[in-house]
Order: sequence, then structure tokens, then C-alpha cells
Amino acid sequence: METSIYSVIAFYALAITILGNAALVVFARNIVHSVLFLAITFISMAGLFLLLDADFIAAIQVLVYAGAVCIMVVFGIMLIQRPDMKDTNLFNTQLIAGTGVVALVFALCAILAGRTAWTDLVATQAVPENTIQVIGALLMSKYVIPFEVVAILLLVALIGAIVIARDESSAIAVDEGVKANAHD
Amino acid sequence: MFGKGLVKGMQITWKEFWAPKATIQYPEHQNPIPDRFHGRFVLDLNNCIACGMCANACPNKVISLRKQKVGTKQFLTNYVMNIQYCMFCGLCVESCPKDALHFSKVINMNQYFYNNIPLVLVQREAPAEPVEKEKPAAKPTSQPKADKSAPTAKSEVAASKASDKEGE
Amino acid sequence: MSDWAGVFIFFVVALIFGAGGIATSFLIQPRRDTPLKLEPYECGMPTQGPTWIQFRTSYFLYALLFVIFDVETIYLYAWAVKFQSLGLFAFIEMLIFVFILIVGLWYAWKEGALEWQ
Amino acid sequence: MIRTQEYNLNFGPQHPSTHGVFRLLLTLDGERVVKAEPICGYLHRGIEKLAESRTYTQIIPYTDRMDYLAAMLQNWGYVMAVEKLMGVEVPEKAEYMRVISGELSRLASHLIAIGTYSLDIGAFTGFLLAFRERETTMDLLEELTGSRMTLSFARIGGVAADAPEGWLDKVDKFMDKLPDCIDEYDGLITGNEIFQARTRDVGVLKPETAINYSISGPTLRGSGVDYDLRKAKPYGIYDRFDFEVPLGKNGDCFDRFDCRMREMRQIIRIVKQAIEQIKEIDGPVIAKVPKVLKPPKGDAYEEIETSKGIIGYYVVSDGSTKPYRVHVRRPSFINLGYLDEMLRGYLVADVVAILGSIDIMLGEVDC
Amino acid sequence: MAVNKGKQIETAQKDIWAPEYFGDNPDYNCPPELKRLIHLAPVEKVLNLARAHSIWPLGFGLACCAIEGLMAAQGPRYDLSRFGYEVLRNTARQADVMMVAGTITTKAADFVVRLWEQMSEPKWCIAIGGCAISGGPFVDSYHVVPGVNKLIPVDVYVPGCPPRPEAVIEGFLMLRAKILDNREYLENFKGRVVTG
Amino acid sequence: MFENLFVGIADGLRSLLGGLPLEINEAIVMLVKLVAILVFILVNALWLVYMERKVAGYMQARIGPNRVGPKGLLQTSADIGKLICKEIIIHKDTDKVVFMLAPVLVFVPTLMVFAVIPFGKNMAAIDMNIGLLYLLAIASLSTVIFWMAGWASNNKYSLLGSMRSVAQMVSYELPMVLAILGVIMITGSLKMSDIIAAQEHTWFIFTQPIAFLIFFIASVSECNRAPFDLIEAESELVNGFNTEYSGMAFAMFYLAEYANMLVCCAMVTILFLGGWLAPFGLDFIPSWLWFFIKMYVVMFVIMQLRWTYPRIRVDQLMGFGWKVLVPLSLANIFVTGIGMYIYRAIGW
Amino acid sequence: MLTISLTHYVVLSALLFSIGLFGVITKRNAVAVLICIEIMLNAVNINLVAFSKYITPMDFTGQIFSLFVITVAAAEVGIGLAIIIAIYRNKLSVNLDDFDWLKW
Ligand code: SF4
Ligand code: SF4
Ligand code: SF4
Repeated sequence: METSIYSVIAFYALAITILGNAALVVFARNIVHSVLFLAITFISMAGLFLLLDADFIAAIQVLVYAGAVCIMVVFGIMLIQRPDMKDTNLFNTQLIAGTGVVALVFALCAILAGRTAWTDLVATQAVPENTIQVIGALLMSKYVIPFEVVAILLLVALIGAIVIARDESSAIAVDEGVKANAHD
Repeated sequence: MFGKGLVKGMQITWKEFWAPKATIQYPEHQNPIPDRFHGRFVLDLNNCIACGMCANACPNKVISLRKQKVGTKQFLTNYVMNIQYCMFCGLCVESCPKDALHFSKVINMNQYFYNNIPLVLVQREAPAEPVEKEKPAAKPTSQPKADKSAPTAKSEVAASKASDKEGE
Repeated sequence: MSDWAGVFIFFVVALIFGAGGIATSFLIQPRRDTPLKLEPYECGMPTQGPTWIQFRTSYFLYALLFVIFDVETIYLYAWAVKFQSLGLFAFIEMLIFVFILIVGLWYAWKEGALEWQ
Repeated sequence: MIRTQEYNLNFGPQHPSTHGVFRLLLTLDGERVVKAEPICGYLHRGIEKLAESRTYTQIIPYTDRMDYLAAMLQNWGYVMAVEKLMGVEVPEKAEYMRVISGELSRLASHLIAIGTYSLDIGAFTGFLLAFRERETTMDLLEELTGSRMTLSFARIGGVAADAPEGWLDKVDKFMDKLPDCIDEYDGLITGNEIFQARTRDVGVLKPETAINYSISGPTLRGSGVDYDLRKAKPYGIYDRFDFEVPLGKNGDCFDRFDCRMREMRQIIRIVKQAIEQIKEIDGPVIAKVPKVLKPPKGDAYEEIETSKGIIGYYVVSDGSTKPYRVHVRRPSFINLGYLDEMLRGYLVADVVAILGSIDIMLGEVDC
Repeated sequence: MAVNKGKQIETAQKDIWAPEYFGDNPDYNCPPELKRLIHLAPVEKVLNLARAHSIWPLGFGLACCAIEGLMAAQGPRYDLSRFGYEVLRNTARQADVMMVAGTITTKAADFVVRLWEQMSEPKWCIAIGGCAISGGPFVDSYHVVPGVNKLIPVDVYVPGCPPRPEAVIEGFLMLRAKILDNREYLENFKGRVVTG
Repeated sequence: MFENLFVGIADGLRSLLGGLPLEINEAIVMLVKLVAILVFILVNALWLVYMERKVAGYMQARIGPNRVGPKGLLQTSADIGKLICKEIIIHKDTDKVVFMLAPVLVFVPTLMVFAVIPFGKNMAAIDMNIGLLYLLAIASLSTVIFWMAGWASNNKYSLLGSMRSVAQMVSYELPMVLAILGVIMITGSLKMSDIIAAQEHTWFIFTQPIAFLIFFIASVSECNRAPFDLIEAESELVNGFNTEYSGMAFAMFYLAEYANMLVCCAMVTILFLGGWLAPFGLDFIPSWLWFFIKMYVVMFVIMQLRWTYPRIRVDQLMGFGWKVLVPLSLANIFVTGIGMYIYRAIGW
Repeated sequence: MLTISLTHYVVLSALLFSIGLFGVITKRNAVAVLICIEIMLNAVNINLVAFSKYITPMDFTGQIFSLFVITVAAAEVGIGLAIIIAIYRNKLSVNLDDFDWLKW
């Protein structure tokens, strides 16, 4: 239970930043702007993690999400972007249906969250200071199997992405297409 | 071995770092300018006979001179070099039969205004009487108007055009 | 906790510094817009064609490799700080972990994903 | 590989590494060049046309302004053509003066070529160090001719002036010092692994292609074709000197660069021999030619080897004081002919390397 | 551009001694931009001090004069960097002074103007060499613009063909004096006619 | 004597403000530290630009700035003064907000990184537990900002330059991060003060020479210095990602570049050269002075590199990063691990 | 409301998740959908870390889980983008409305 006035302010400020930017991600018309808002969302999320005494996760959030994933998405966009697409991030036809579904999901979540007696579960200890040490130790002992699986997962992702992304067979056909497209 | 060239390069720059510098601090010091340097023109008025050879030799009609007959001699009233057109090639200096035109060692001809760029080497009025003791053949009756109004030199075409016919 | 408050102060001041510099500049700079000035600069010529160029896959592959290895380094960091006290077993485990990823690097190399196109 | 959309990129005219106002319209696929369209003419000053309204002597300063880095060589080519037209015999001493000042000009040009090339590749220091030696060369030329760059030194029938007192010794001394400087560039630029990695196997020009495209100068010799007019058809008094023609092997950028580098050492040899020989010669530096030149009707073509390649002057006379037509075969322009194909398939960074290695001079390209 | 037959020169130059420059003229309609500058005037003195000592040229060479005026002046012997003027910017956006060094042909005139326009204020122009000043040796040519002052305003003229690097440095110093509004220095040049 | 100068000032300030609530007290002390760091960065950046030009001049047989102020020391101040009052052009095709945001933001990661750098004994503004990781995380953000600048300019040169720079920074961040790992394995902590303390006896440059080399090369590349300065690649891409920027916006990038250099040199010093530790027991010189001396030695080497080497081509750059540095840094981890086991077997 | 309890985090997470979900359902651009999935995963992360702090502060299970989530998310974006690039290559479009050849 955080009681310090500063953490309360921090929480609300961060929450507003996160939600606002997440909304902007969805509503921005230009996909590049979406990505930039996404980066801000990620960074403020790291702030939230700091509030939760998870400094290691926060650093990783910035390192991986803001520093790496955003870059990759940006590269992906630059790869597939047509120059004529200024409005690259439009809504599709399921806008109304989507809103309905989302409202439903949120209502469900809210109800469930409200009905759970969180206070019973809350433990009283504080989080240890040096999280990274503990996490390192845990990873090497209790979570060894997931840890190795992560390696496999990354390997598979790497190989899979390379196989998918580079594809020579269709290059010629696309070539024509691109050229035809380039002139209009 | 890879990296030898890299180390060598570092050595050279390191050596250069301590080596004496080639810079000459210009406004205070200056490298001596050689005698033949093609700098600003000077005209030795005593020698010049206003023959117009220099204007003729110039590829770009830079020199415009006005002369006036005073007695038997040609009197130079106006000698303007539009050095904005000049190539500093030295053909004019070479062609001068009397060695009147020279290059000086002055390098700085900079100006803020276009109108000031031409070099006015001579600007004077012709004397009413011939200076020499010889008998004046015919005293010029009308004083030709000397251009005294503007201090800036008007670029003059007449003289160079007149002297251009040799080439045709 | 207070550490991070300090970081936040750093962030705010850095932002103020950046914005302040630019804002001052906007206050005192002369401005005159001409149509030519407002065109993109391309070596003194009007730009030809769209300026949003399309890039090649190699860029993406580099980014992909980077992401994968960046994630890997997280685990490596968590392990490295505990390396001295964890013992041989953890070391070997990490060797396996790294080895699996080296396989990935080797594959990328072999497939030419490391070639600049 | 996915073919991305091709796009055009203006490379120049205001670009740090086009060596003047030259424009390359690159069609790029990613960073690879698909097509390169050289667009020149930004410096077309109509020298050939202007020459028709100047007398024969008056044209000399204009030739300076074509390849302004090696002005003497341009003068030389022109006056040789006129001399041939008029049948003037050039005095011995003038020939030597021409050789010395011409080779110094060539040296200045090569120094700029290697300097700017290293600048293109990204080594700034090489550029400025090359300029240091160029300043000395300029000093020498200035002492001789009165101008630093645009010399206008050659005259029809000889040269404008004899060497001033002690000048030859100064040149000699400079030539003694120069090998050390060249060693320094070698260490700094040629020997550098990064530089070699940048330039080797880039922009390969096959000997046959080079000949077919009529390429000349160090660009040609970098491909291993042994053709230097000074050796192949010795004009002037070049048959009296003992020197080598440096050749490349692969015809890539590095070879072309290295050719210039080694050519500088040959310049030292030539100048040293010329100084030795000129000391024994006495006489005028200009033949007796009439003040007003009126060559007989006819035409003449003379070509010499400049720092960029073979420059040829074609002068047609109609018997008046002014030439009927002057045409110049400009090596830089002709060397550019193969540029498009040479660039294809290379990266943008290589464009700079290749363009720099041809060592074009825009004043000459556009004339 | 028409062939400059008679070499009649109409100059398009800034006359900094014109009365409207000082705002003495009551009829003179002061643009808002100028008004803003008037408020800034005290600051401007300091800023001019900074401007005058950090004139970054646009790395822009056209012909022969570029070798002497740009390269040799940057070179070890003359070393413009002593004054802090060596930072050659490759993009017009960051440059302060455009050194027009070389012949401007009609084909090039277009982009010279474009480059000049694309430079950010405040900016100056130095015309180096005969060609840039007036078309120089090629003034008769059918393809040469007779002088850069037909296209853009020029602050300092450096005649020569090519001028020595020293003269180029001198030109920079003149520009510095102009920016600093060094009256004594400037008066020296007002109506100055060089006589032999 | 001067050893405790800065720490003393901070303590004095703290006790001076003793009456205030703790948070405010801390905040004010932090602010003072921050301003000190900001001034430090700016002064250093100005000095570095000057030094760069001087060093360049001296290596090129000329003398560099010497007219403005004593010995030309005010040259860079004049430059900045001029850049402030220069027009910022926002041309019509730009994405205006992003275009102006990039120069505002470009200083942020750099300054934030300085929070954890110990300039001397007990002289880090914040000595946090995950200091190194924090530094890496924040530093990785600058890639996005460079990309923003390039993309928003809507100029082919800028876009090409920024894409290149991002690809480059991304590729070299990895070997850099992996090289640090060797150090962390020995120290077992991400805290800056622990890392320096672990070098009490031997600097890590001796125990981790490969890591040092990799880190050095990678950090030269990270701050886009020659021979890896493709980002600006003057002779190819005009000015790279900042082609369209003028005036103060450009100055921000310019300053940030040098501030980044400062960070890199500081990192090399901290990780491999023993930070503020005095070598050979020469501890009459205050620790912070040692830190500067070491930092500037590294700086000089980086500058000399720039003025010596040509620029390497983009494909070679990428190849070098991925095919040489990454495998090498992975190998370094193995070697360090095995070496430590051997060392422990023998030593203890 | 001057204390921050677990509920706050859960609600925040739910809101974020909903925004992400909304984006996934309604966006037309495939990359945008991918981005929104990232947001959803992040929402989950908030929960995990919050639980970790409030419920099992000594176990770190939540934190380690979120570590894995981050890993998976990174891998997912990589693969996702690769797939989009591959599809783009065939269809020259990233518009999800065009990706209907699975339906025929
Ligand atoms: S050629 Fe000589 S003497 Fe004749 S006008 Fe010219 S300067 Fe005078
Ligand atoms: S130097 Fe040449 S261009 Fe100049 S005035 Fe003399 S002859 Fe004419
Ligand atoms: S003034 Fe002379 S040197 Fe300068 S560009 Fe013109 S012709 Fe060349």
C-alpha cells in the first residue's frame, strides 16, 4: 500500500500518460506517429514499474521495448511503406462492432476486478533492494527450464523471421509489381 | 599484417601533431610575394605614351583609355582598368612598348561596392597648353569635357572599341 | 525510490534545457520565409519523386537480430551479476543458452542476413 | 531478395564530393545504384566559342581556365597546336622550361587529386597535408609565372619568361624533399587498411573497356594499359628523360589512385633530369614570332598528356588573326563516359569513391 | 541572361548607407520584422559579435576560384580556421556565408539562387573572383551570367582571377567589419576609388 | 586537499537546508547537482569542440582557431551564440512537431545518463543499483531520436542518413553491451561505485583487454565518430540526418554529439581505466582530477582516430560489427568465465 | 483515494488492455495491429509486476514472468513483422481488409 503523496501523484501522472498515449497510438492517423506514441507509452510504463519496485524490469522495458522493439517496428514500416500513404493508420469497417466488444471486455474485467478481495491477498513484506541479483539467482535455479526454453524460442523466432522475411522465389514477380506501382 | 597501416597512420598524425606548422598568420605576417606577382596594376605615367597597345593586347577588353591630342603628343586623360573582367594574365604588361604598365605586389583589391572595383589609374584633365616647349600646332579650341562628376569610374567602352579595330 | 525521483528531475531539467534552447532561439532569430526556402534541400535541386523512400529487408534483419540478442543480453546480465556465487552448473547452463543463440547467429550469417544489401 | 521501390537521388550540383558543379542523378534501389545519369554543363563557359573572337595569343589565358589545376599543360597543348600550324620551331630552353613548369603543374594537379580523393573517402588530414605541399608548388610556379593557378605561361614559340635567379635550385631542393612527403601520404592514405578496403575491387574498369571508351590518363593506366603519350609518342623533349609509367593491375579505384601516387615520384625524376640538363643550355626562351600572328590557312591537331589524360587541341585557321575554330578533346569529359556503367550495382558510398578516382575537372568537362 | 555587350552595369547591391536603413525616413514603412529587430537591438550587438566571429561558409565551389578561395584558404598555409571560419557546411541550411567562387552559367544560376534562398537568415555573400563579380573573362559568353549580383545581393567583392587566398581572408575580415558595423573601417571604403 | 571539494559542497548545502523537509532538501541538492552537471557538460562540450578543432589543426600542419578570445578559446562560444540567433527553417514538407521535437529531446538521454556517472569519489549524482543497465537503457533511446529527426525532415539524405545511423547504432550497441558483461562477471554488480572499487588493484583494461577493445570501438561507433561517422558521412549524404536542421536545432545535435562523446569516454574510464582511482598511489591529485585526466586521454585518442582514418563503408561497418565484434564479445564471455574458474582454482 | 492499492493497477491494466484490444479489432494496418498487441501484452505485464509486488514480494514470480512476457513479445513482433513483410511482398499491401485469401 503506497501512501506517500509523491507516489500517488506519480501513479496518476503515469497512468494518464500511459492511457493517453496508448489511445493516441490507436487514434493517430500516421503509423509513424503511432510508433512514437508507443515509445512514450513504453517509457512511462517503465516509470510505473519503478513505482512497483521492479527496477530491473523497468530498465529492461526501456532497453527492449523503447530501444529495440520500436526500432524494429519502425524499420518494418520503412520497409513496407508506400510513399503515397500519408494516412497510414486508418480504422477498418468494424469500428462499431469493435467498440462494443471492447466495452464488453472492459466491463467484464472491471466487474471481476471489483469483486476480487485483493486486500486479503496482499502481503506485508517489502520488495528486496537488489532485484537483479535475486532474479539472476532464481533464473538459474527455479526457472532453469523456462530459461532454456527462452533460448530456443529466440532461436526459433530468429530463424523463422529470417526465413519468412527473405524470400527469393517471389522476387521477380514482385519486382514487376513494384515497378508498375512506382509509376502511378 | 592487418593493422600495420592503421598504426602507421596514427604514428604519422602523432608526428604531425608536434611538427612545425605551415601556417602564416596572415594579417600580421605574410609570405614574401615574388617579384613577378600579378597583383594590382600600376601605371608609370611618365613613360606611357597612350599608344593603346595594352588595351589591344588584352583578351577581354579590360583596359579603357581616353586620350586627347595635346600638341603633337597624345595625352592620356583617363585610364581605367575594369579589373572585375581581368584575368591577370599579363599580356597587357608584356605588350607595352614603353614598360609603363606594371604589376605591383598588392594583392588586396577587395571592395564593398561594385562601382568601386575598377581601377582608375589615371583621371585628369588635359592641359590647355602642351607641356612641352614645342610649338603648338593648333591650340585645341574646345575643352573636351573631362569626367569629373563621379568619383567612381564609369566603365568605358569607347576607347577599347576604338582600339579594337586592329584585330578585325 | 528517491533515486528515481532524482532521475525524474534530471529528465525534466533536460527537457527544459532542450526546449528552452530552442525557444530562446525562436525569440531572437530573424525569420523570413520564401517559397524556395520552404522546399526540401537536395543539393540545390528540386527533389525528384517522393521523399519517403522504401528500404530494403537488410535493415529489418539487422533490427531483428538486434532485438533477439538484446533480449538475450538481459538474461546474460541477470546471470552475470550472480555469476560468482552460482557455481559451475549455472555457467554451463549459460553456455548452453549462449550456444543456442550462437546457432542463430551462425544461421543468420549463413543465410546472408548479415550482408548489407 | 525483395526489390524495393527505386527512387531518384540528386547527387550534386552542390555536393561536397562532386568536385565542382557536377550533378549525378542516381536511381537507387535501397542503397544500390541502379542507374546513374551524369548531368554536366553547369560550368559550360563557351571557351571554344570565345576563342573564335580572340587572337591566337589571347586564347592562351582561356585555356588556363579549362583544367585550372594543371594550367601549364593546357597552355602547352594549345601552343603546340598553333606552333604546328605556323611551323614555328621552339627554342631548346623553352622546351625545358615547359617541361619543368608543366610537370610542376601536373604535380599540383595530382596533389589535389589525391587530397580530394582522401577527403572523399573521409580522411581529412590527407587532404590538408597534400595542400601543404601544393602550396610550395604554387610558390614555385608563382615565382616563375606570377600567378598561382592560372599561369598563362606558355607563349606561341616558347614561354613567357626565363626562370628567375635561383629558381631552379629551389625546385631542385623541393624535389629532394618531396619523396618524404609522398611517403607520408602513402603511410597515411595508401597504406591504410580502411582506405584499401574502401577502394579495392570497387569501380573496376577492364582494360578493353577502357580502350573502347577512349579513356586516357591515370584512369586508363590504372587498368594496366601502358599508354602514356610522353612515352608512346614523345612530344617536346620527353624522349630525353628516363622515367617509368606506373601501371595498375585490377583497374579498380585503388589502382587509379595509386597510379597518381606513383606518378608523382616519376615527376620528381623528370624534373630533376630536366633541371640538370637545362643548366647547360643557354639561349632565348621564345622563338622569333611576329607580333601579330597570322597563321596560314589550314588546321592542326596536337595532343599531349595532361594530368587527367590526353588533351587534344584542334585549331583551324582561316588566315586571319583569329582562329576559325578551336576544338578541344577534353580527357575529363571522355573519361566520364563510362561512369554510368562503372557505378551500377555499387553502394552510394562507392559512388563517391569511383567518381573521385576518375579525377574529373569540371572546367574541362564542360569547357 | 543577355550577353553583357556594353558592359553596362546596373548594380543590385545593398546600400547600407541609405537613409531608410537607419529608419531616418519618416515615410519609410517599417516592416514588423524590422520592428522586432529594433526591440532586440541591444541584444543584437552581442549577437553580432558572435556572428562576426563565426561565419561558416557553404562548401560550394563553382570553378577555379573555389580551389583558391575555398580550399587553399582553408589549407595549412592560410588557415581560415584561425578566425573560426573553417567550418564548411555542406548543407545550405547551416551556412552563414555563401562564397560564390567561380563562373555562374545560366544553367547554374537556377540552383545558385535556390541555394541562396535555402540558407537560413542571417546570411551573407562574398563574390570571389572576376567571374562571380561580373562574369569575368567569360563576360562575352552566351552562357555566363554577368555577375552574381544579378542574382543575389553581394556583400563583399574579392576581385582576382583567382584572387590569392590572402585576399579571400581579407574579404572575410571585411565581412566581419561589416557585421560588426565597424564604422571607421567601412567609411574607409565608402566611395573609395583606387588610383594608381 | 581538494579531494572532498565537491562532496563537501554538497554536504554543506544539505546541512544548510537542514530545516526543510527531507524530500525538498534532497530535491534541492539534486537540482544543484544537476545544474552543476549541466554546466559541466556544456563547458566540456564547448571545450571539446574547440579542442577538436585545435587537435585537427595541429595534425594538419595548421594551428586552428586562435583569434577569438585568448588563444581562440571563445571560438565555440561565438559559434553557439551565432547558432542561437540563426533562423530555424522548418520547410513545408516536414512533420513539424516531430521535426522540432527531435532537437529538444536529443539532449535528454545524454543528460540523464550523466546522473549515474561518478566523477570522483562519491561524486555520482545518483549511485543506483542497476546503474550500468540504466545507462545502457537510456542511451539506447537516442537511436529513436535520431530516427525521428531524419524521418521528420522528409528529405532523402536525412532519411538515408538516419536509417543508416540507427542500423549502425543498433549493431554496435550489442557488442558494447556484451563487452561490458565481462566486467560485470568479475565485479558482480551493476553499481558504478562497485565497478570502480573492483579495480582497486588492477584495472580491467589488463584483465579484460578484448572487452576493452570491443567496447572502445563500439563506443566510438556509438557516438558516430570517424572512422564510423557514416551518420554524417559528409562526402556521401551531405550531412546525414541533420541536413535540414539549421540554427539552434542543429546546435543541439552538435552539442549532443560531443556530450555523447563525453559519456563514452567516461564509460571507458569507469569500466576499464579504474574510474577516479589514482594509479601508482598518486593520490595527492584529487580523484575527480584523475577522472578527467583519464577521460581526456581517451578523448584525445578518439580525436586522433578521427583525423587519421578514412571513413569505412556502410556494408563493411555492418559486417565488422556483426561478424567480428559480436562473436568476439561472445567469446570474451566464455574466456572470462573459464578464466575466472581457473583463477579461482589457482588463486583461492 | 490517496493511497494506491492493487486495484488501481488492475484497473489501469484493464483499461490499457481494452485500448489495445480496440486497436487490434479496428485497425486496418497490419503493423498497427501488431503495435496494439504489444500494448495488450504490456497491460498484462503491469498486472504481473503489481501482483508480484503486492502479493508475493519475496518470490519474484511476477517479475520473472513479465521478463518472459517481454521476451515472447519481442519474438512475436519479430515474427509478426516478418510475416507482414512477406505478405506485403505478395500483395503489395498491409491493409488487413485485403488479406482475405484465407477465406475464399
Ligand atoms: S601600352 Fe604602355 S605606353 Fe601604351 S598606352 Fe598602354 S601603358 Fe601606355
Ligand atoms: S592582365 Fe590580361 S586580362 Fe588583365 S588587363 Fe592585362 S591583358 Fe587584360
Ligand atoms: S575569376 Fe578566373 S579563376 Fe575565378 S572562376 Fe573565373 S576564370 Fe576561374
